[in-house]
Amino acid sequence: MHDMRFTIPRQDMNREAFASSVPDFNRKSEIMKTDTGYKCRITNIISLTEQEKLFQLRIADPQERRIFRFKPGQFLMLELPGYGDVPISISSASSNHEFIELCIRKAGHVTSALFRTEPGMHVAIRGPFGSSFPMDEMTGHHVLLVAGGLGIAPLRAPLFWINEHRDRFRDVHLLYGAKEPSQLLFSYQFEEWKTISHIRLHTIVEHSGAEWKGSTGMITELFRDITIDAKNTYAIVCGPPVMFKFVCSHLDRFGIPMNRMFVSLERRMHCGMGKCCRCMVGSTFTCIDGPVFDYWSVMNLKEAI
Amino acid sequence: MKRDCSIDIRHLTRVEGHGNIRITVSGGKLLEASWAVVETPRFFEVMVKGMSAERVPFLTSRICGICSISHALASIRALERAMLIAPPPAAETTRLLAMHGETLQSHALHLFFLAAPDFAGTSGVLPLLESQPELVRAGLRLKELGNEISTVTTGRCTHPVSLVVGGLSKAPDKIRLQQLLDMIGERKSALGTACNFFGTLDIPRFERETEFISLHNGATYPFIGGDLLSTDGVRKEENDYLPMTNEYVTEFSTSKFTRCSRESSAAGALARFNNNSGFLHPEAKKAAQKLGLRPICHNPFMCNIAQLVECVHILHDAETLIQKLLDTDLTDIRTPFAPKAGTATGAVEAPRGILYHHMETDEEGKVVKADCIIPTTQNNANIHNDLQALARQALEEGKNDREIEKLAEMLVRSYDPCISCSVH
Amino acid sequence: MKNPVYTFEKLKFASFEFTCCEGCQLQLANREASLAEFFSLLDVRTFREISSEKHDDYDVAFVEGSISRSDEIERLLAIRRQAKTLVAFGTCACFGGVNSLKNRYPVEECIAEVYDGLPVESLPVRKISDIVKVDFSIPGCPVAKKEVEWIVVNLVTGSLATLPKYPVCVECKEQLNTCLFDLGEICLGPITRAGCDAVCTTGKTPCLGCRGPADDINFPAFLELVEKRGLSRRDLKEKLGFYNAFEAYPCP
Amino acid sequence: MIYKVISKPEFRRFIDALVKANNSFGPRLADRTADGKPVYRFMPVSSVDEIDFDYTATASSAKHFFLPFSEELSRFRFHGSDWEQHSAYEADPVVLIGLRACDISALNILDDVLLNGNYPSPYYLAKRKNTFVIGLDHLPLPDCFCKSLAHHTVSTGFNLFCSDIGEKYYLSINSSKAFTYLKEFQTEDPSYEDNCLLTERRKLISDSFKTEIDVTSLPSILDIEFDSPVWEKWGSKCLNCGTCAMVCPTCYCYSLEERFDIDLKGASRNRKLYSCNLVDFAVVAGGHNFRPKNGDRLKYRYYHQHRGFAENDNQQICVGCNRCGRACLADINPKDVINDLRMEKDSCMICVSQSPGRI
Ligand SMILES: Cc1cc2nc3c(=O)[nH]c(=O)nc-3n(C[C@H](O)[C@H](O)[C@H](O)COP(=O)(O)OP(=O)(O)OC[C@H]3O[C@@H](n4cnc5c(N)ncnc54)[C@H](O)[C@@H]3O)c2cc1C
Ligand code: SF4
Ligand code: SF4
Ligand code: SF4
Repeated sequence: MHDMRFTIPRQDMNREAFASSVPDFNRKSEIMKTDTGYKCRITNIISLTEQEKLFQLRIADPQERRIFRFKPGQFLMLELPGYGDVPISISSASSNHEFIELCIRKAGHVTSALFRTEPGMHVAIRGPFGSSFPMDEMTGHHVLLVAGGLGIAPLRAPLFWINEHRDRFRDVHLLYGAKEPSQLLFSYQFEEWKTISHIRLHTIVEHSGAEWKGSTGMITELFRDITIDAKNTYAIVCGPPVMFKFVCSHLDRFGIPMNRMFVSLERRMHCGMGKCCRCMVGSTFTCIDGPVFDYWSVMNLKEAI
Repeated sequence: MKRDCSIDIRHLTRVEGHGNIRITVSGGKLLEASWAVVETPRFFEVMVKGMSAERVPFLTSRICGICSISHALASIRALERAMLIAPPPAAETTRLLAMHGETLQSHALHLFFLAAPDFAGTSGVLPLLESQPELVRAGLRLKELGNEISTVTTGRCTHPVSLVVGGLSKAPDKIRLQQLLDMIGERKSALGTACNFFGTLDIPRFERETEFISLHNGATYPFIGGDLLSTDGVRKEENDYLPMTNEYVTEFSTSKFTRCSRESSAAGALARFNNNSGFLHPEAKKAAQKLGLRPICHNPFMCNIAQLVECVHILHDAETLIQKLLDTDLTDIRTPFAPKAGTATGAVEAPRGILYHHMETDEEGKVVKADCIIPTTQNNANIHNDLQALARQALEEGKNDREIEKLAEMLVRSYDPCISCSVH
Repeated sequence: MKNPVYTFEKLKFASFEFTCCEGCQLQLANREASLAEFFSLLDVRTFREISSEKHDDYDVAFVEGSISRSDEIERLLAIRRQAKTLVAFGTCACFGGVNSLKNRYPVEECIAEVYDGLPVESLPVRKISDIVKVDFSIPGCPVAKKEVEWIVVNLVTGSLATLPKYPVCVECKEQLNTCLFDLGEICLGPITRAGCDAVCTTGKTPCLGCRGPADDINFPAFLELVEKRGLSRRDLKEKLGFYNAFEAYPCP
Repeated sequence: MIYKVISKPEFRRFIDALVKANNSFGPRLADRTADGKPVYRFMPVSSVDEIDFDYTATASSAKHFFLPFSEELSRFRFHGSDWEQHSAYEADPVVLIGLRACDISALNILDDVLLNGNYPSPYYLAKRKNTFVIGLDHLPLPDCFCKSLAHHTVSTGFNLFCSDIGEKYYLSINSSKAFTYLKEFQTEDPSYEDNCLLTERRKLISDSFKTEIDVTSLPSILDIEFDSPVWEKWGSKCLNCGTCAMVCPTCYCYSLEERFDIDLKGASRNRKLYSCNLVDFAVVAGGHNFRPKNGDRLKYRYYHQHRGFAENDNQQICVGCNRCGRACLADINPKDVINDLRMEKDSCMICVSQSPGRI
């Protein structure tokens, strides 16, 4: 016998109801898309090398476009429907509210599928997620940016920032290393960085042909060319784990305090929200506590490198 | 009219396994009409040696991907009889239901995927899907139902998981049994569509007097166990299967041949029907009448019709069986047993006909000797003889090469041979 | 093809069978509700079991069964020459399957026992990868159509096609089953690759390892488990040998 | 919270009414092990008679009612040259009967992780909100150690909690829904005697624990012992089968997967519960595995369970039900591993410590 008096009423969970039903609802997920992404149109795709492409995206909905804001160093989850989503650092200026640029390397199945897309198609983004470079804290100091290979991608956002607020910073060095000259990304922007942003750019490659006039060797060799005012310098290091291990220990020897060196860690990520536990390093989430960490924290993390 | 003709079909399509047809006519004279099985032997009788009884049904079910339930049950029946184990009634009912699922699935596969394209003049079911979508959909719905019955009763539709010596390892879920009942009710209409299609077909007219052998228990339409009965009047007890088969090897075929009272005999849906038509469900009897099938029918092409009639029987009988299971509490499903030395035969009616597994166990319950006689093995000689008669008749009727070739293919397919199974 | 956003090509598909029960090919005709969609992903060039069409211009070949005769080797080599992607389809193809049980006896003894010494050709059973390079394996006895669908979709869409790397226990726990070890049986679930939805253990029969070893299994720990529970070594051997899938892990 | 007592027959009537009017799950005897021990499971129930109120503990936790082993998070439909994404959070109401105190604590911990963190999960919330949780106290099994983690009692996170005080159940009513339903049945305010019986019952439960784990400063011990040989020792036993995480009431790690539909007209994003014990959990693009060895992975599970992660304010998330220990085929259980680690730690302390009291 069914007694309807004891039937539990169903509570529907549309987004509004959800927002009002979580007790201490955090502002973050109110303004951020965490489960259903912002739809974006691919407006342009620039081939940088065989392995890397720069994707320019525009959030389709004007309302959503107004909401989306990020800080240099943050990343987003880029979704290609049917294929999956991958964490990608935002490579454009945080002041650019019209377009988002992502520099992507073909690494596996989602990124390969992305390489088959064309302008006009739609992708989705969730985020932005994660910590950022402390641009305000760096104000009034020298800045040393060190990038290895694709590590230049997350550095573009702070570079844009520095350019826009150039007067707030003292000397800015960018040390950039790659395997071969052809793999130096964004070389078309080098002049702009040097002359307009007044950034001292030093490049180095591991292997080169006769036409390469610059230095060859490991990136740490570039430290010979520059003098560092260790007490007043902030450093940002991005690149493969082996690279930043070497670079950071160099910088340590120069005397840059560990908590003024910043690195960006990469792990496999499935959610970006500290739920799936895929990106754990020690007891820290790369996705919410990172990806930007100061070197002191990284030293204290288990299995970080 | 004197004519030459040479038909050489290697690896006949739309059958399970590899077989060749060869017909050679020279100067109007039939030189050769043969059916040769060229499947690679796997030696299951050797494989089971030394295997523990409880593992055997899992091995023997791999003799055939279509009738794996029959093989598992034949082994189980042989072993249970050899070691004197009586499975609980609920397990017996479930097993019979599982057989129904397999037979329905197999018949639907044969009728719609393998045979129907011949009548409709297409190369396979995929083009047929475009030209006669309603028909194919009906077939798919019946096949899906068969698979679902097998899955609910045995855990998986091919290579059953819960059929074990002593009963069942797991009882079917009552919620799913109830869903099955609804599914059967809803899919009877597909059966109607099928009957309408096959009722209008032009079944080739060809008859050759044949000895039909099947199970017979004198009470129900037979599927698991019973006496062995031939239309020539031979009747034997289940363990006494050798005089019914007299298996022998030939040089042109890796499958063996059998014979009983004549030079060859036939097993399968038509044999079951010819020996047991009185035990069919009334609805199935009605269908048989409408489709013009009467015992004893000697036209092998009518095997397709007999299969369809059996589908009608199965759908109705399955309803009864499910209701019976729903009315029991399904807790007593497995009889524990101690290994024992013994010898026995398990005979079941696989979709393609009577299937014998004969097993001998030692005190530890390990198999020391096994013999499996497969329906297609029993049909091989008959197919061979039918082919010769058919070729002769076709020549007399003045059919051309293409027509003869097609008829020959259709004849072999009508037996629904399970070739890889016959060479096991 | 059908997807409006991306463009895909149908797979130029062929299916072949060698020494086996053809149960895996039969699975291709299962899951009837999505059968039409499934076949519309394929441009079937050869598929003897269901179609009379025969063409030799396929790209993807599903090869079912193990190899036990010289003419099979010839046919297989020809398939390898044509196929861009050769998929070992089912346990027999991937590991040899139950057919390998015959290898315990000399071939002559088998023939004598079954064919009264008639000259029948038979070689010791081998898996496909013993003879040609295999690009992808879909294990299972029989294969799970759901997994096959997924892999075919991935082949068409250029997505990653991978098998689970973890063992059957994960899926068995998802089904909330009582562990067969607790019921006093040896189950190969802890060392067998998942992907079958633990269908055997859900039917309360032990996993016999038809999908082969999972990635990086801890075989010594598994042997210790059997030992510690006082279960029969003979039973373990029978199970490990059933599909020949644990060839690489000899049991002392 | 409102407290009432209810006679057992009346309680059964109440449960029966709930069960008949809702999609309900309760503990039932599922199997018996080879040595005759009962195995319980949360299974669908359609009448009160099917529920085993005297059950001990279920083999698998009730986690999957809130975090299904696999779940579709959202769908894409392709149309024109475009697509639409839909995410549905809906859940149907479910009555869950017989959760133990530690099981409910586990839900509270999942709440912390999945609702109270930075990014609350609507999927989880929908299920949590639509589940009517009825708790039931019990005497611990010999290997339960929830008392060590203070999870043998629970004060939030349920609709109704029932303590067996002999002839009656002592009800802690924690939701208006439960209160409204109970109005239709005969309940009484607890008498002095009832309160005494409850205290006795609680004391009995508390005194019945046979397994204890010293968890003081465990988080820091885990940090210090990150490179301890203890991990390799236990790791070499581990089968990597993921069973522990699957049955655990608080393990929530997952993986995401996206699939095209077979007709290619849509795609789905699915979540599947995963485990840090599984071999490829820490593999990154490029194929590098950050935790290549059994010991590394086993350690991670203990690290997560007993040290806790940021999302959970670095609190231990193990509730001490010992489901993982019971289910583990390799006989790895929290008590032994932690004691081993502690021994390691204590012996170190003995050698390095200057404190005279230590020697
Ligand atoms: C914070 C952050 C920022 C990043 N920023 C950028 C950026 O700006 N640009 C950029 O190009 N990249 C960036 N990455 C890296 C990028 O996320 C990866 O390259 C990307 O996830 C690869 O995805 P994929 O699907 O193409 O590769 P996948 O196919 O997922 O993975 C490639 C490799 O991973 C392994 N793998 C994949 N699936 C599995 C599985 N199921 N089991 C086991 N192993 C598996 C395989 O070894 C495979 O070779 C960033 C990563 C992080 C964490
Ligand atoms: S029954 Fe087998 S697969 Fe399931 S948990 Fe136990 S060992 Fe693993
Ligand atoms: S449970 Fe084991 S034997 Fe059964 S299908 Fe899965 S892998 Fe194969
Ligand atoms: S880690 Fe083990 S004891 Fe702790 S909550 Fe999970 S299953 Fe229970």
